[in-house]
Amino acid sequence: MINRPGTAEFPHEISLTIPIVPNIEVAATQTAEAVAGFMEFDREQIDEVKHALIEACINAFEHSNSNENKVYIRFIMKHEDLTVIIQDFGQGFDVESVEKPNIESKFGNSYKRGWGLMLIESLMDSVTITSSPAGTVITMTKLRVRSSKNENGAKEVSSD
Amino acid sequence: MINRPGTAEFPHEISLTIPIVPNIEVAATQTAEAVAGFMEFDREQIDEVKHALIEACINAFEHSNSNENKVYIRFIMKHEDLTVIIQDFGQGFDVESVEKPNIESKFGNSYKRGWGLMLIESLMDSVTITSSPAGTVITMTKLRVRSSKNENGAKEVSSD
Amino acid sequence: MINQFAVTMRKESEYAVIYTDGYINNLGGEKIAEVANTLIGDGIYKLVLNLEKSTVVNSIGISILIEIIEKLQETNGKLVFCGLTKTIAKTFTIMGLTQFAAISDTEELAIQGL
Amino acid sequence: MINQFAVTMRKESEYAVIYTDGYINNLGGEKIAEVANTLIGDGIYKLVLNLEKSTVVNSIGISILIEIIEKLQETNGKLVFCGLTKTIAKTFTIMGLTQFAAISDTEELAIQGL
Ligand SMILES: Nc1ncnc2c1ncn2[C@@H]1O[C@H](COP(=O)(O)OP(=O)(O)O)[C@@H](O)[C@H]1O
Ligand SMILES: Nc1ncnc2c1ncn2[C@@H]1O[C@H](COP(=O)(O)OP(=O)(O)O)[C@@H](O)[C@H]1O
Repeated sequence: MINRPGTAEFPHEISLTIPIVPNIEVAATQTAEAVAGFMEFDREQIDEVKHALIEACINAFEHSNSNENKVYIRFIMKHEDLTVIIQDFGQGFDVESVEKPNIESKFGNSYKRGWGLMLIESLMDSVTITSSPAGTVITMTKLRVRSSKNENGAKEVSSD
Repeated sequence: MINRPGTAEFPHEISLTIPIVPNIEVAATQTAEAVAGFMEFDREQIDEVKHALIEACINAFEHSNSNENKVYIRFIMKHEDLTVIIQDFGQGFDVESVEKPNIESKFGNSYKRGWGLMLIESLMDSVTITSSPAGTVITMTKLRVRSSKNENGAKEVSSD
Repeated sequence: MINQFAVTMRKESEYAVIYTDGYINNLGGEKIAEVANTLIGDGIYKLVLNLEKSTVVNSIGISILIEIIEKLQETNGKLVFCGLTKTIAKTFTIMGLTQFAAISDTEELAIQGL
Repeated sequence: MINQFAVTMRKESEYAVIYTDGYINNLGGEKIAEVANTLIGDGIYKLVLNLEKSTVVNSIGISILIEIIEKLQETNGKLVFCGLTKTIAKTFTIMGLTQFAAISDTEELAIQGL
């Protein structure tokens, strides 16, 4: 419905604030599921947004050391894409110094972690990360690449 | 998990702001579903919260005449209950003057509407409505009445 | 997904079963009413409304269902619901709708109850 | 619901199939590792991990899966995944995990591939 011209004004924004509590990121993914479904993204696109959002949330949970214990999420729906912005007011980190993980080097190494940011970048179409001692903001966008069939208003059958 | 003593601090609050757009209330219910599921409410409790939330949202959509076109929702999770607060900064209404609907009088009457507030009150355990020309706030609470079996930590099997 | 609502129906000589799939809001209610009105126009006054695939409704949608029941009353017709979630059944009961349209557990029982 | 995760398994003489149900986060990953470690301790070095009922994972959970693969390598064992959503399969591929643990479409194919 959202993609039919003239039916509504754009962009639309939904904002969600969650406390830092184990597993609550799943509540955020449910909101993402609804938002992406509202935009008529297909199952795979929805799952990719959900997974990227989970990684951004658990990073804020684990690493931000935020005093207020909150993560701020905004979903910005446009005709062409969905942007999800995840923000914490924690300690931040040096984005440049994060090494790209490599599977070979994980074997024989007790540190198997370090995949979150790389997955976010791979699962979304564009990602920018800004971080400072005042906190971290991840802005990630998923394009709404729709086949011409769907552009014509035909309903998409997506498995659930 | 949330109901096991010592696992997390209470209360937890999730806040969600949605634009006034047809059908977006379903996104809010998805968040409600996750929150109520997180609290281990059963299927029926979850559905009741979802339906009450839908009614509060569509009232704000239809009647608030809000300039900023937004509805603010807060989910406050406590050990004993879930409170959902739905707020708009619209024109408000005179709560006292709303008549309780009656099915008999709807037949033969072209006005079949007027069920929303009554359903909210019936589906939730306690509801307060405050409204003024500055806007409307509905505060509605669902108790977490759990059977003794569940109190003991046994997993509840709820159909989906 | 969220925006999709579908109605289908199965028409027999004396009655019809209407199946919904999705959120019954104003648009969903109107789609059901369209199908019901066509059936009533065709002289079918006994309807089963199977909501098995509709787990979410709103009061605007339900008020359109009341219109359908009213139309059926004018022709001595009957509507029976089946496939309701516990919460939708509770909602219809709270509203008093069940005085005018029964709820059956299964489609077979609903048809028998027409 | 959200907080529930379950692992079950089916043990044959030469291999075992581990079934997960729910969100594979740190806790989910640890539960899988527990079962895998017990099997490895029992001399079963060929494992199928059927994730059909897990549609959501996080990278902490996956890093625990890497630990399991590492343990199996030490004993010349093998792990094959099946029942993955497209997104989970894509995630494993992006990470390069598929070089060390294959993905099969069905459980039967996974067992054949051990
Ligand atoms: N929101 C954040 N606040 C502070 N530091 C962060 C945040 N997100 C990521 N980081 C830093 O970036 C590193 C890499 O993150 P990631 O790739 O997700 O891997 P992992 O979380 O497994 O370490 C983290 O170890 C942490 O030091
Ligand atoms: N958020 C709101 N802002 C302004 N008026 C409201 C709001 N919610 C309810 N109302 C008023 O209360 C009346 C009754 O609402 P309700 O019981 O939900 O029935 P309906 O929405 O079908 O009219 C509405 O018609 C409207 O006048």
